[in-house]
Amino acid sequence: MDFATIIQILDSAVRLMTPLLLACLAGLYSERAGVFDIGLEGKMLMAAFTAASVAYATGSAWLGLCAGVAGSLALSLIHGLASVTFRGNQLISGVAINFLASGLTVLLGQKIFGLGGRTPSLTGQGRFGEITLPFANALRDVPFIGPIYADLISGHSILVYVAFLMVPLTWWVLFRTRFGLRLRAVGENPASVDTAGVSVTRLRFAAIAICGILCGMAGAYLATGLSAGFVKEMTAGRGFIALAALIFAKWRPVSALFATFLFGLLEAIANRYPNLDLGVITIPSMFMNALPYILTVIILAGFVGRAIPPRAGGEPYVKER
Amino acid sequence: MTHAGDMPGGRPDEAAPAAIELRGISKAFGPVQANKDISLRVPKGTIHGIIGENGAGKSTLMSILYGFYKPDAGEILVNGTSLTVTDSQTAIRAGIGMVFQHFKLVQNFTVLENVILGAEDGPLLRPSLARARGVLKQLAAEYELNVDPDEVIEELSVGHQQRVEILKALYRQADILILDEPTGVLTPAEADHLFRILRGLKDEGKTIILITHKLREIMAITDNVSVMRRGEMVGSVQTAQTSPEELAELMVGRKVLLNVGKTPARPGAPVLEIRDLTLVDEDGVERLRGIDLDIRAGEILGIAGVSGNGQTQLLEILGGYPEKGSTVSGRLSLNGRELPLGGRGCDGAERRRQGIGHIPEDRQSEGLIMDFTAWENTAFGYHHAPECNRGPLMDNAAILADAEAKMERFDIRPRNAHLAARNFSGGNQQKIVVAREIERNPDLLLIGQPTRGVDIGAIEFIHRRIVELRDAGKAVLLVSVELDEILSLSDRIAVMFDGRIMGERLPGQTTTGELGLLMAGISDTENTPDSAGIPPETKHVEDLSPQGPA
Amino acid sequence: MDRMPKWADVILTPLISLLLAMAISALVILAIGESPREALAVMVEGALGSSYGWGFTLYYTTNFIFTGLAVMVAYHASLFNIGGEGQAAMGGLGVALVLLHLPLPHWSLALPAAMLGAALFGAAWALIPAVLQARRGSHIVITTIMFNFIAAAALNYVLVNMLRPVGSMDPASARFPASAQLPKLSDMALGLGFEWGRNTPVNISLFVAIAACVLVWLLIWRTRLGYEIRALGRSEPGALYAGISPVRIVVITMLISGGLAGLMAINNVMGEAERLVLNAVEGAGFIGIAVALMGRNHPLGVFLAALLFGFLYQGGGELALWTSIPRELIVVIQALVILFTGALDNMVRMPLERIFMAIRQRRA
Amino acid sequence: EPALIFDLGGKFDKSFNEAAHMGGQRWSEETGGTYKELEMQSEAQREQALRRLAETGANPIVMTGFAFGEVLNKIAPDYPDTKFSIIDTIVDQPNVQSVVFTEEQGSYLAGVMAAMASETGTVGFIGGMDIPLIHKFECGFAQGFKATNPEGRVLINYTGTTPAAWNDPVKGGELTRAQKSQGADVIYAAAGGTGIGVLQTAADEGILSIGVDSNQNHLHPGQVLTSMVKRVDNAVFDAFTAGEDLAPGVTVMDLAADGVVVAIDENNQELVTDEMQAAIDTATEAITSGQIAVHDYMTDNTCPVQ
Ligand SMILES: Nc1ncnc2c1ncn2[C@@H]1O[C@H](COP(=O)(O)OP(=O)(O)OP(=O)(O)O)[C@@H](O)[C@H]1O
Ligand SMILES: Nc1ncnc2c1ncn2[C@@H]1O[C@H](COP(=O)(O)OP(=O)(O)OP(=O)(O)O)[C@@H](O)[C@H]1O
Ligand SMILES: [Mg+2]
Ligand SMILES: [Mg+2]
Repeated sequence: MDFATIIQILDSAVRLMTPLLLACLAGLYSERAGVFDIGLEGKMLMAAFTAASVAYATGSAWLGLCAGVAGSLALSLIHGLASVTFRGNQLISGVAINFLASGLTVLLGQKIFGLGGRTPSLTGQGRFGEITLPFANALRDVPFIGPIYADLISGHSILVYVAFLMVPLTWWVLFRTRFGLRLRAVGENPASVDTAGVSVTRLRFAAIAICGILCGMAGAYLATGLSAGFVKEMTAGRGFIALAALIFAKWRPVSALFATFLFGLLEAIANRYPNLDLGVITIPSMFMNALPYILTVIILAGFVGRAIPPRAGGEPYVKER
Repeated sequence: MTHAGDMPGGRPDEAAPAAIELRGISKAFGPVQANKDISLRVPKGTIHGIIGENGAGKSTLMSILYGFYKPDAGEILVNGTSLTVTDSQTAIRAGIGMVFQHFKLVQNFTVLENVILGAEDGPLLRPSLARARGVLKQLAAEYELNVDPDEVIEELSVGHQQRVEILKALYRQADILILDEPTGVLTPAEADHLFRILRGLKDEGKTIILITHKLREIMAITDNVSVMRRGEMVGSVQTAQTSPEELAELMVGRKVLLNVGKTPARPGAPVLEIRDLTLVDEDGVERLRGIDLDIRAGEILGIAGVSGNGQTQLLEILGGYPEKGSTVSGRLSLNGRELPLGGRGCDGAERRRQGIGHIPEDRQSEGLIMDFTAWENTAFGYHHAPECNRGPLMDNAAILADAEAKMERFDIRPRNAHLAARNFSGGNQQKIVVAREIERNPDLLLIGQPTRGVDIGAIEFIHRRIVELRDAGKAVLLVSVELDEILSLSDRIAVMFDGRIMGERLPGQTTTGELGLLMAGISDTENTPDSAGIPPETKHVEDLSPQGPA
Repeated sequence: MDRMPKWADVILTPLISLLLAMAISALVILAIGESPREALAVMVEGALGSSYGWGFTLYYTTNFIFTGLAVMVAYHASLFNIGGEGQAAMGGLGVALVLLHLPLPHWSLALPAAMLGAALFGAAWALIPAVLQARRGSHIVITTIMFNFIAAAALNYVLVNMLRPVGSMDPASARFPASAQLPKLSDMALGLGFEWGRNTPVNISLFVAIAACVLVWLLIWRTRLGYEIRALGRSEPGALYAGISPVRIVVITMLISGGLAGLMAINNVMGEAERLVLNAVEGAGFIGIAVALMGRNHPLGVFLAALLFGFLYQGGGELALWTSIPRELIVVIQALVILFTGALDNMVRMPLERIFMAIRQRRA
Repeated sequence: EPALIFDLGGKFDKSFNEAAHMGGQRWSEETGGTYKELEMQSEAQREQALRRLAETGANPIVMTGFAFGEVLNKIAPDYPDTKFSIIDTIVDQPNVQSVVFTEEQGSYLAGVMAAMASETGTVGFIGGMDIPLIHKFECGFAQGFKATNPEGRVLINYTGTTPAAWNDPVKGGELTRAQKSQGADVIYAAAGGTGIGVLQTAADEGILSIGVDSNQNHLHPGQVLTSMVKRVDNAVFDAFTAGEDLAPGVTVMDLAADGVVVAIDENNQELVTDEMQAAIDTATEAITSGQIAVHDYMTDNTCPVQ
């Protein structure tokens, strides 16, 4: 494996991890506030659909992004109503949201475009293009640093940079602001927030809304950044992987970066080496495809200790029984 | 409606300006009427006690005042002006602070973070934290409320956690401080310290409402006292005009024996022998250091000590579930048979089979499954016993019948075995555990904090049962941080400090002062009693009420 | 002490929730320009209107009962088993291996053998996540998700490279021997002298599923093991105090859960397809989550919820088959049913409670 | 009235179900006739749908996908008066017409074109789910490529092992990038909806792609080298046209029968040089005359090249 190959694999990993990272951070806000969310998948899917539809209709990726966020937020609102306002079961609500998105996107897509749930392909401004960072081309020939800057760091869609910036931002918000303090508190012990005179409902809704926005960005990136339109079920389980990464990262933003990077990297490696020829035996593609999942289990069992979720997670806040 | 006038003794001063006035407060939780048309007047600058049985509605009333619950009816006046308390924020702004019975702290936050939560100065934390650090230092100096601001709550003892709660209220500049059973989890020394602080606060003109089950505390520190029963306010009276016996009767509705009458013990052969018991926990800290103890048939061995000195670990080992990741060494033998200290055969079920009953320190997380019904809980830990089973299945009918009989005998209220444990009040929850463990007639009963948070009626009842068990020739190991409890129940007292037995004493031949020194780790000199030179009762009265109206 | 009578909570609340879900579904159907009345008619007629419809409804119900029970049992120990999909797929492999390699002369012998294979493979697939959770604290939600993917890959490999007859396009095993054919309900009806559900796949597995409901009920609420599972699920410190070993219970519970999920294979693999195909589980593992949660983690509830989903599946299938409504509509309806009966149930319960409290107060 | 049943992928799968759908549409436009159309929901519905259609008197009944094979084999005898046509596998019953395509031949031509269009000598193949049918495409492609450029390299990727593998354009795009970075400059996608991502990314990255099943040249004019079209539409059209007189037996839709073709139209005309056209013609000639026997992966589960 030469240097260029490593750069290419890392570059691929960065693209593959971006939707995971956004979704993972989305889940982080929600779960840190004590609202479990297995509906990340559904929100991303809905966002991918609305983003692609609006981007197609308007020819603007940015409007598509807004629509993606709106689509995802709509589902967030349902999740909030179910799990905060009506103190329902957060897991059931998440399952329902996944089903809802899976059905509605195709139903609406078929009604609007008649392509069996697909949207027409996006072109031009309807997609987020790749950004070339300043001096990327000039620096390309500098040994070592050049390729890293020009090929790995430069040349991604704006949403990739946004996703990476979200990591320090999330850290800062959670650990350096009043909002973050309250958010973490409401996920650990909502009664402490309530008795301090702060509304548990408002905080949790805020967290759920942020979750919706980030999922919306993740979905929009899938449909208008990485590909050029919506295809049914195009999230292909990424929401669940993001959830796994979140638990893996023990609900911490910087760890989330590494966890999603690991998933992206494993997938990129499996893409690059579809059949691993070990001389004696050739590992078949099925196993290379399953490799990221197998390695996750091994890493989890071997290196990551017990993951303790936010203490009030999954439980609706009930004052009066 | 019942008026204070029904009470013996004088009414609180009606003329003094009221810090708080409640009028006709009612509150129902579904079908449970927790507060019925309650009125209460608390004069400014006084300490006002509220007493009542478990479930009488004390906490509910205070939570309403603090804006935590919304009342169904009624009016709240603070400093004479009517206040619609919609949430805790309005209460806080009106100068009310509350320390809840179950602390409302975020376990993995630091002290500082807990203190500023909800009272931050701006959108960014740094300035708030800096200011709070300063204020905390000042408060610490002023009231001797020392806690490390950077310590994480879960690392703190309950006593310190409570200080944090008080600091929270003071940081919000509360003029009216509500404390709901603050001494339930405190050691005597900590309680004394708390009362000193409260007196200091009162001297500054602050008003304090204190809920407690301990009449001694009421007598020692309050100016006035109100009694609640079954959701109603039975009345209010000046403390100086009443007596503990009178209050106890008012509270429970019958005469209560405040002291267990018990005959001297007739100890038999040793039931449990503990030899050189040592425990090193996960982090390599030695929590038990060579414990040697004998517990004989027909005696109650009391273990006194400030909590956190190894009592919990000792009970857990005896109960068959030593702390995860710890290493235990030494020897245990029960009636001459060796008990394993780990691995196979060392679990709670096996210990029960050997004849060890166990009333755990924490009834809510260990002793009961809160979501199980009362009847299911009466078989908890004994679900393998033949009488609970018929063939491969559990004999639910038999368990239920047994549970109902137990509820009758132990007067557990409400008398509904199908209710989930969490719907019983603390005292009744404790009775469920006590009934389960005592009625099995174990050879050895381990008891941790049997009366924590339990009202005096129930305390009396539980104490009597423990003595009866002893009189039936069984061995009892009693762990409690309540010195009074230890002194009045035990036949022999061992004091634990830092994982060691500091010494053994006989209750009749020692004093709280001597025990206190042992508890503080001041070593076992010769058997010279009276190291502080003050007899037990006097010492407490001295400590609690320098003004001494009683 | 309750706020409303138990019957209202158990029957009235879900019923009203269901009606709400149906109402919203009707709006969705209107929105895509179709007639909700007609759609409902097609669904009811297709799923319940004939013994033929019932035959399919009950077939799907059987699948969902098994996966629902699997999720439910684990849930009582506070374990969220998302791995039903993979465990059921592996159960299918177990059934296939038994039936292909063990020539048994009659179904009455083949069924127990296949059940054993199904349960063993399903349980084995749950074992690793269980042990990792119990011993290493690896979160069972992640490990079971991962094991779903791994199961799909493994099954793909085994079917394509090992079980597929040479020259066959289909990544599927050979057909099972005829002696292993399970009696269909329609055959049984014929045996009793009347015609019922001709050519429907519902088979004797339905009775196995119902028996499983009863056994699971006994297990959870009548046995010591069930008592310990529930106790551990509610409080781990409590379990330790009572001498219940968390490791043992977690492992046993997951084995039972995985075994139940695996058992689904006797219905779809042995009873219906009569060979192992690649995507035999078809999401039933995930529906099991909804079924268990909606069934309030009680076998009777699981049975009823499975029936409801069986109805939705068959009715929806008919809708997609015979009308121009896209098949995804049914996914939306399922989502709304899950949402309203499972997550938004308090929206109905709260006002109902108020009504009942008011009635009680008036009486008092 | 004829009927058409689609496999689980649904009629808009961007693959052969969609091609079948097009065939049905064309028939109904040209003849003004109507036909019934069904999409599967689940495995258990296959039999249900077939029986119900047969009972309602639909004739002939055309179904797409090998997965129907087992079921059809079972039920066809129950409806001796109904004609069935199954695409992609062989069912030996007197009232069944089995239509099979020689995907390996079409793919061979695609391989020839890829070899000639490639400047790097490296081309790629991206399959959907890892199943034998797709290996058939892969193997034919590799044979054509190697025959033209024995020194060249074919990179092979499969998207996944679950049905999601057919609907993951993002992964398709990423695999395309991975192959491009290893030097591939022509990539053949046989991956349903995932292929859309392959074609898109190839266009974005300025390399060529090859579509599959239906003619996908128009998706990125000038950037899709060709499409290996399986004339499923013709098969459906023919079956519908034959109506109740549908001839049972095996119909092989091969290169000679125009069953598989490499699409050349106004969108890719510029990419197809005269040389390339000549090579295609030669290869077609050689295959139809039997001079070149393109190995079918299915016969022994192996591929002679690589
Ligand atoms: N949040 C709640 N929901 C439902 N019922 C409640 C709630 N809080 C209290 N109750 C019920 O209201 C009654 C009064 O409870 P409360 O906690 O006020 O009693 P208390 O006097 O503080 O008792 P204790 O001495 O045990 O603390 C009890 O019957 C209790 O079960
Ligand atoms: N991050 C998550 N998102 C979604 N679901 C989760 C997440 N973490 C855990 N779950 C699952 O949701 C289920 C319900 O949560 P619940 O709080 O009842 O259990 P738990 O938290 O696992 O129990 P414990 O308190 O013993 O750890 C659990 O089985 C848990 O495995
Ligand atoms: Mg929990
Ligand atoms: Mg209380």
